[in-house]
Amino acid sequence: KEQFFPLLVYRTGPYAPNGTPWANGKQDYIKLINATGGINGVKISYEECETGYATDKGVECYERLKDKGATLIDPQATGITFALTDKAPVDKIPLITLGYGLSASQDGSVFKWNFPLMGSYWTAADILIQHIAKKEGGFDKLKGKKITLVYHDSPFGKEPIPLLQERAKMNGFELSLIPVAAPGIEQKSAWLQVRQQRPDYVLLWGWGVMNSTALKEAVATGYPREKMYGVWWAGAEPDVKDVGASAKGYNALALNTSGTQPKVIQDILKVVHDKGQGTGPREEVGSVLYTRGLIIQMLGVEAVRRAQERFGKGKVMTGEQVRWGLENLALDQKKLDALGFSGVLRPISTSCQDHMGSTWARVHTWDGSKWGGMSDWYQADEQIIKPMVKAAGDKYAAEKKLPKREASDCAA
Amino acid sequence: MLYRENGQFKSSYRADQQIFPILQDRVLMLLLLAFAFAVVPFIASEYFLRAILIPFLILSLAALGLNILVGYCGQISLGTGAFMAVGAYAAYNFHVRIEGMPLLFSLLLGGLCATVVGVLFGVPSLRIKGLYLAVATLAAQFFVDWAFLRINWLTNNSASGSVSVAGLNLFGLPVETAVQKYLLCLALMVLFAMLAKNLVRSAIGREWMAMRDMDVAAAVIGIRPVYAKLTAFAVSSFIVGVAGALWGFVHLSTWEPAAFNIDRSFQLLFMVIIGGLGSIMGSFFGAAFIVLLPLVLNQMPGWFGLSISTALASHLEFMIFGALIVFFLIVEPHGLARLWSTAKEKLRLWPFPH
Amino acid sequence: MSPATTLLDVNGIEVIYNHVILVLKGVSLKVPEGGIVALLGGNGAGKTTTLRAVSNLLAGERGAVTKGTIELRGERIEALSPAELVKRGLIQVMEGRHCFAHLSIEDNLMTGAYTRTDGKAAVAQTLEKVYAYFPRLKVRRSSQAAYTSGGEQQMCAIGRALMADPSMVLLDEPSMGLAPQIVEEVFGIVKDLNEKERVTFLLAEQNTNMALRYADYGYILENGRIVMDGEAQSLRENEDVKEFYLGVGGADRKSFRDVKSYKRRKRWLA
Amino acid sequence: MNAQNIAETAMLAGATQGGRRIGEVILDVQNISLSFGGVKALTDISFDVREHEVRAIIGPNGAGKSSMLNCINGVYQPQQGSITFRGRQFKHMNSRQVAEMGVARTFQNLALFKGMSVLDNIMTGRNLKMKSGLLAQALRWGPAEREEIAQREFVERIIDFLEIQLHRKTPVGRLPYGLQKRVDLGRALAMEPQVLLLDEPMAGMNVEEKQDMSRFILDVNDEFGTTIVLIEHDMGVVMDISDRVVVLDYGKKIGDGTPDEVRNNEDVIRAYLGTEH
Amino acid sequence: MGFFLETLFGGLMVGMLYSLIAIGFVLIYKASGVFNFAQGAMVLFAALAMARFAEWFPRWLGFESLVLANLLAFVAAMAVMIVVAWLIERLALSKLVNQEGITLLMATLGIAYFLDGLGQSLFGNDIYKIDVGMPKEPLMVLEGTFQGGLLLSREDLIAAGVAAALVAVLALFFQKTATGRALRAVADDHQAAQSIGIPLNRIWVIVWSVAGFAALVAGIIWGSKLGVQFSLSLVALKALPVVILGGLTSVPGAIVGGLLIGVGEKLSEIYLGPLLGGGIEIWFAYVLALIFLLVRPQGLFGEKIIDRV
Ligand SMILES: Nc1ncnc2c1ncn2[C@@H]1O[C@H](COP(=O)(O)OP(=O)(O)OP(=O)(O)O)[C@@H](O)[C@H]1O
Ligand SMILES: Nc1ncnc2c1ncn2[C@@H]1O[C@H](COP(=O)(O)OP(=O)(O)OP(=O)(O)O)[C@@H](O)[C@H]1O
Ligand SMILES: CC(C)C[C@H](N)C(=O)O
Ligand SMILES: [Mg+2]
Ligand SMILES: [Mg+2]
Repeated sequence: KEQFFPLLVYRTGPYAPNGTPWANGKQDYIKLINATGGINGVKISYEECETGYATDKGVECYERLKDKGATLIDPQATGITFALTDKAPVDKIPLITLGYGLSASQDGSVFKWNFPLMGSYWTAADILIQHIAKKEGGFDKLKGKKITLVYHDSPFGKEPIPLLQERAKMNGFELSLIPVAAPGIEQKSAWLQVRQQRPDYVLLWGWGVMNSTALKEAVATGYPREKMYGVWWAGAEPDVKDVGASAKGYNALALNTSGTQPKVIQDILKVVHDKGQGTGPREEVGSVLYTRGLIIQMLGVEAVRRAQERFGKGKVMTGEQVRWGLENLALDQKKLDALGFSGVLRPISTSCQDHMGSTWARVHTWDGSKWGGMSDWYQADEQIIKPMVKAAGDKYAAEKKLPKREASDCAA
Repeated sequence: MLYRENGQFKSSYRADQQIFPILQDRVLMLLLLAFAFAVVPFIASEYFLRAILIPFLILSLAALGLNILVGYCGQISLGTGAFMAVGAYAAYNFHVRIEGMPLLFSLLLGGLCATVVGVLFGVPSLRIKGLYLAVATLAAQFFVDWAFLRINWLTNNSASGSVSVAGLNLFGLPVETAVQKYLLCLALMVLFAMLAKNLVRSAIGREWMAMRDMDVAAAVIGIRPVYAKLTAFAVSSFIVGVAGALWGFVHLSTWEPAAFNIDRSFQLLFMVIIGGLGSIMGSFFGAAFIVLLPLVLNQMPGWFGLSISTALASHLEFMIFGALIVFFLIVEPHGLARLWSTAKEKLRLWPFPH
Repeated sequence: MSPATTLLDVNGIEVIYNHVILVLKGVSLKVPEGGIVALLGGNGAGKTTTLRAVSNLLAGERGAVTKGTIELRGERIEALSPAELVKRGLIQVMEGRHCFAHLSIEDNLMTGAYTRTDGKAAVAQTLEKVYAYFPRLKVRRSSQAAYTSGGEQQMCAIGRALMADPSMVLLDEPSMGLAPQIVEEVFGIVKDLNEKERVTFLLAEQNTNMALRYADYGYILENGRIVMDGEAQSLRENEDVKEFYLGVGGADRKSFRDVKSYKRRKRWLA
Repeated sequence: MNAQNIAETAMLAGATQGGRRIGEVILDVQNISLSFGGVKALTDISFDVREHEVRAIIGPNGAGKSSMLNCINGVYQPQQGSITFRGRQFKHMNSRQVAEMGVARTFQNLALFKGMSVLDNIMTGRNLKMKSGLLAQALRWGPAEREEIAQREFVERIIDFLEIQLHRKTPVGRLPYGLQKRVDLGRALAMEPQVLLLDEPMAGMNVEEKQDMSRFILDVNDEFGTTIVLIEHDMGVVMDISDRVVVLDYGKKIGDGTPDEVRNNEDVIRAYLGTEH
Repeated sequence: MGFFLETLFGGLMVGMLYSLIAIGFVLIYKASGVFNFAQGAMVLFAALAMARFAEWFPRWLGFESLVLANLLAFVAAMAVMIVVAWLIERLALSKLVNQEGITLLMATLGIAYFLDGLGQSLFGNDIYKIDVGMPKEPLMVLEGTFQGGLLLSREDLIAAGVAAALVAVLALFFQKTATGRALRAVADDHQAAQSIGIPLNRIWVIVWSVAGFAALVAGIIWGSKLGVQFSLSLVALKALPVVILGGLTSVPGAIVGGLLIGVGEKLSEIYLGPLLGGGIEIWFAYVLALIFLLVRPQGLFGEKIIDRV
C-alpha cells in the first residue's frame, strides 16, 4: 500500500513560470523519500493534475483525485483554497496552504482542515512593517510615513489589507492602496500613481507576471527598487530574472533560503537528479520556489510520519490521521537538521489552536543576479494577529453556522 | 427500430407544433430524461456528478440563456460572466440578508437582478450592432468584475470579495450531497429548457430571429426593435443569472469574482457557437464539447498508459482541442446541433442515399 | 452556325448540397466556342447550381459535384479553383448581384481586373469600354455599391466580370431587375462581345423570350434534369416552350390579367 | 388635389372594374424629396393611391422607385413633403406605425429571415396580431397555444394560396430565388394589409411564374380588396394588371395616368419604354 | 500640471502599444471579414520564436554577437509566422470559404488554442527574454519647467514610433494597391471575390503573414517590456476596445483608438480611480469606447455598417 498525494499544479498559463519550480520541488521530494525507503517503509504515490491556477479546474482536479484516495492537498492557489475549504471537511482531506490561503484559517478551532503553515498574509504584512520600522530606526519613526500597497486585485492581494490598516492606525503611517488587475501586464497607471504619491515604501503583493512587470515599471518611472518590498510570492527568481540588474536592491519576504548548500538539496541532486529522475531542469534545483515546494512536501511527509507514530508505523494513513499529524507537528532544530533542512526554515510546531506553527520570516534582497542578504528573523506580532484571527474565525463560524471544536476534539 | 416518420400523419396543427414531432424522437427524449432522473443518480460516481455533470448542467443552462441572445436574437454578448456574477452575488445577498429565504427564491431573485442589469447593458444594442456591441457587454463584464471586488456591501463585507454559502435546502429538503445537487440542477435545467423552447417557437422567438436575420424587414412588418432586443436581453440574462447563482451556490459554494471572469464569458460564447447558434439542443452539445472534451483529453494519456509530463499533456490537450474545434466547424459550420440534424436526415433516407 | 469546337463540355454531373440534398441528377450540356447558349427552366430547376458547378463555386454553398465530368477546352476543371478558371478566361456573374458593398462602383469594377497581367493601360481601356456600355455606372462611379439601386448593382456585377477580359462568361439571370431598355442593352452587349470579341456565353435566364432571341442554342432544365434542348429557333417554335416559357398560348399573347383562372402546368417529367 | 385628380375621382369612384370598386384616396404622397448626400433620389414627388386599385410605379434603374416605397414604409425619412394615409398626415412615417395601419411590403433584394423556415417567416407577418404575454408564451399556456394555432391556420391558408406547401419547413435560404419571392409575398399577405407595396415581385421569374404571381396579386386585390402599389420592370405585366401608373425618372415624376396614357406619353417613351412598346 | 502631462504622455504611449496589437486584428478583419481571435496567440507564438531563436542561434552556430542573434532570430521567426499563415490557410480557412463571420471567429479560436499549445511545447513555457537593446531607464525632460521634471519612457517612445511607421505602411498598402483592393473585396463577399478570380488562398496567406509580421513586431516590443511568457497572449484583450473604438476596418483607426483609450484609461484611473477605490481603468476603457460608439456605431474610422433593403 502506498500513501497517495495528489499534486495540484500549474505548469501552463499565466502563472506557469512560478508554478513550475514549485511543482518540481514537490515531486522531487517525494522521489527522494521513495528512493530512501519511504515513510517508515510506506512509499508515496502521486499524480499531478494541471489547474492552470483556475479555480474551477482546481475543483475538478480535487474531485478527480480525491476519489483515488487523496490524503493531503496543496492547492497552490488562494482561489482554489477558498473553493476547497468547504469541501475538505466533508471529504476529510487536509489542505496545506503554506504561506497563502485564508489568513483566518490559522485558527484550528474553526478551520479544522486548513493548515496555513509557516505564515499567512497577515503575518507577512506584519513582518514587512516590522522590517521597515527597523530600517527607519523604530516604530515611532513610521509616523507620517507613506506606505503604498500595490496588490493583485483578487482575494490573494486583498488579504493583507486589514492588517495593514490596523498597523497604519497603530503606527501612524499613511497607507494607500493601488490595485492591479490580474494578471498584471499593464501597470502604467499604478506606477504613475506611485510616482505622484512618492511613497516612502511600496509593498508589492503580486504573483506571476505582475511582479516582474511591477519592477520594470518601477524602473521606467524611476521608483527606487530599494524601497520596494514584496511578499514571499514576489521574491523568487522568475520575478526578477528577466529584469536582471535593473531590479537590484529590491527586497522581498523569504520563508526559506535558496541555493544548493542545504543537505536536502544535495541529496536530491545525488539521489534524484544524478539518476536522471529529476522532474525539472537541474539548474532550477535550490531556487526559491523549488525549495518552497520541497518544504511543503516535507511538512506533508512529516505529518504522515507523526501520524504513524500515533496510529501505527509503516501503515498508510487516512486523511483524518494525516490531519492529526499536521496538527501535531513538532519539528525542532534537531529534526530539521536530520532531514537536511538546517538553515532553510525555522523550527515549526503546530497545535489544535494554531495551524500555522511558526510566524517567522526574513527579508532577502536581489543583488542583480541572485537573492541574498538575508535579514534577521522576525516574528509577527501576536498582539495584533491573534485578535484578528479570532474575530475573523468567529465571523466565519457564525456565517457558516459551524460549531467550534470541542476541547476533546483537540485531544483526540 | 427504424427511424422513419412515414405513417405519422399530423391531423392537427397542435400535433405538428410539438417540440418533437417525430415519435421516435419523443420516445428517445423521454427515455433520456427518465435515465437522467432515475438512473444516473444511482450509477454515477461522486466525481462524475460533482466534477462533470453538475458543471455541465449549469453551464448548459447558461449557454442556453446566452443562445437566446446570440443565437436567436443575433446580439453578440461577451458579458455572460458578468450576468452570471450578478445572479450569483444577488442570490447570495438575498440568501444571507433575509433570514429564512427559501433557496429557490434566492436563485430566482438572483436571476431577476441579472435581468435588470442585462437589460441595462442591452440598451446600447438599440444603436450598436454586431461585434461593436461586444464593447457594451464587455463593459458590463469588467464593470461587474470590478464592482464585486470593490464594493464591499455587495459581498456582505467580506474583506476578500470571496463569499460562501452553506446548508442549502429546498423547502426543507437538504441540498448537500452530490446527487441532491445534481437533481436540483437537472430539474432547473429541464424546466428552463422547456420554457426557452416554448419561447423560441412562439411569437416572441420569431421576433428575435427576425431581428437577427434582417432587422429592417423586421421593423417593416411591425416588430419593435426595442421590445425584441430588450426582451431577448431580459430572458437571456434571467436564465444566465439563475445559472450563475447555481454555479456559485451549488457547484462552487465558495466563490470570488474571478469565477465569473471574462474567460467564462468567452467559454460560454464558444459553447453556443460550436453547439449551434439558434438551437436549444446546440447549447447542450456545445457545453458538452467545451466542458467534457478537455477532461477527456486530459485523461486520455492515462488510459493509454502513457506517461507524459503534465505540461506537455496540457499543451497537447490545447492543441487537440483547438484542432477539433476547427475540424467540427469544417464538417458543419453551423455547429454540432446541425451536424446532428443532418445525421438524422441521412438516417431517415437510409438505406437510400438521397 | 458552323460546327465549332466544343469549349465547355458538361457531362452527366450530379450535385449534392449539404451531403443530403440531391439537386442535379445528371446534367449534360455542351457550349461551342464562340456560341451563346441559354439555360432555361423554372424556379429551382437547377440553373444556378449548374453554373456554380462549372465555375467551381459550390464549395462555399456546401455543395459538391459527385458524379460526371466538366471539361473546358478538353481539360478537366472540376478540381481547379475559381481563380484558376478566371485565368483560363472563364468567369461567372453570380445571381443576385453580389457587389462588394463597401467598395465604390469603380473599385468594384477594378477588382474584376485582378487577374489581368496585360498592363494598366489595357485595363483602363476595358474600364472605358464598360463605362461606354453602362453610362449609368460612370455617373455613379464613386458611390459605394451598397447604396446604388438594384439595377445599378446588376450592371456593376456584369461590368465587373467584363473587366477580366474573359473568353467565356457564365451569366446568371443578367436581366433580373433591369429596366426593359437596359435588358435590351445587356443582351445587345452580349451579342456585341460575342460577335466582335468571340466571347462565349452560357446564360441562365428566366426571360426566355430574350434569351432565345439572342442565343444560338438552348437547354431546358427541369428538376435537375435536361428535358429538352435544341437550336434556339426550334425551341422558340416548340408549342410547350411557347406556352410555358414564352407566354404565348396557341398563337397570341395572353394578358396577365386573364391567367387568373386555375391552370396546372404540364411537366415533361414528373 | 388638382383638377385632374378630381376628374379622375369622378371617373373611378363607383366605377367597377372586374368587380372591384375603386374607392377614395387611401394614400397620398405630397411633394416628397429625399437625398443622400449629393444624390437626389427623389425630387418633389406627389401621387396618390386609391383604395382597391393596383397602382404601378415604373421608371429606369436608379429612378427612385424603391426609395419611394422606403419613404412610405418609414425606412427612409424624406427631407421634405408629407404622406397622408387615410386622412392622417405624417411628416415621416415610423415603420411600426405604418405596419399597424395596415401597410405591408415586399422587397426588391429579398429581405427574408434567412435562418427561419418558410412557415416561420410567414408567421412573423402575424406577429402584430398576437397578443399573448411573454410568460404565457413561455408556458404555452391555454390562450397562448390557442392563439398560436389560430394564426397557424391563417398562415396555412396563405401557404396553400401560394402553393408552397411542400416547402413549409424548409429554411428559406435554401429555396430557389423565385420561391423566396413568393415567401416574401406570403409574409406581407400574412399581415392582412390594406395596402400592399410590392417591389419587383416578379424579377427573376419566367413567364409562367410571372403569370402565377400576377394571379396571386390580382386574387388578393380582388378577394380581399387590398390596395396594391407595384414596382415592376416587365411592361407587359404592368400594362396588363395596373389601373394607374406613376413614372419616375432621375427622382422626378415624368408621368402619371392609366396604362394607356402612360404608354403614349412622350417623356415616358423617351426615358423608359424605348420605342418598341 | 507636470504630473498631468506625464499622465497624458504615459497614456499616449501605452495607447500606441495597444495599437500595435490592434493593427493585427484590423488587418485580418479588413481583409477577410474575420475577427481573429488568435491574434494574441500569434503575438505569443512570434515572441516565443523570437526569444528562443535569439537564445539558440548563438549556441547552435557558436557566435556571440547579440545583434546578429537578434537579426537571425527575427528572420527565422518571420519565416515561422509565414509557415503558420500558410498552414492556417491550408488546413482551416480554405475549407471555410463563404461561411459566416461568427463561424470563422470560432475557427480562429480553435487556431488560438492550437498555437498556444504548439508554441509552448515547441519553445517552452518559462519566462524568456527578448533583448533588442530597448532602453529601460526613463528620460527626464523639462526639469526646469516642472518640479521633478517630466518623465518619459524611452522604450515607449520607440514603440510608438514603430507603431506609427507600421500603420503608415499598411494604410498605404490598403488604399493604393490592387492587392489592397482585392483584400477589401474579399472581406465583403468571399464568394463574389472568388467568382471574379481573386485567389482566396493566396490572399489569405498574404494577410495572415502580414498579421504574423504585425504580431511579431508587437511580440518583440511587448516581450522586451514584459518578458516572453504566456501572459503575453493576454495583451490582446487590451487591444479589444481599441480596435472597436477605432473601427474594425480602419488601420489609422487603430492608432487613434489606441491613443484615446490609452489616455482615457490613464487619466480616469489617476484622477477618478482614487474616488472609486481604484482599478477602474479596464472598465472605463470600455465605457469610453461605448460612449464614442453611441455617436458613431461603426467606430471612429470604421466603414459604415451597411443596412439596406
Ligand atoms: N445552398 C443550398 N443548399 C441547399 N439546397 C440548395 C442550395 N442552393 C440551391 N439549393 C436547392 O437546389 C435547387 C436548385 O436551385 P437553383 O438555385 O440551382 O435553381 P435555379 O434554377 O437557379 O432557380 P432560380 O431561377 O429560382 O434561381 C433548389 O431546389 C434549391 O432549393
Ligand atoms: N441609402 C442610400 N444611400 C445612398 N444612395 C441611395 C440610397 N438608397 C438609394 N440611393 C440612390 O438613390 C437612387 C434611387 O435608388 P432606388 O433604389 O430607389 O432606385 P430604383 O428606382 O428602385 O431602381 P432599380 O429599378 O434599379 O431598383 C439610386 O441612384 C441609388 O443609388
Ligand atoms: C498561492 C500563492 C502562490 C500565491 C497566489 N497568488 C495565491 O493565490 O495566493
Ligand atoms: Mg438561379
Ligand atoms: Mg429598386
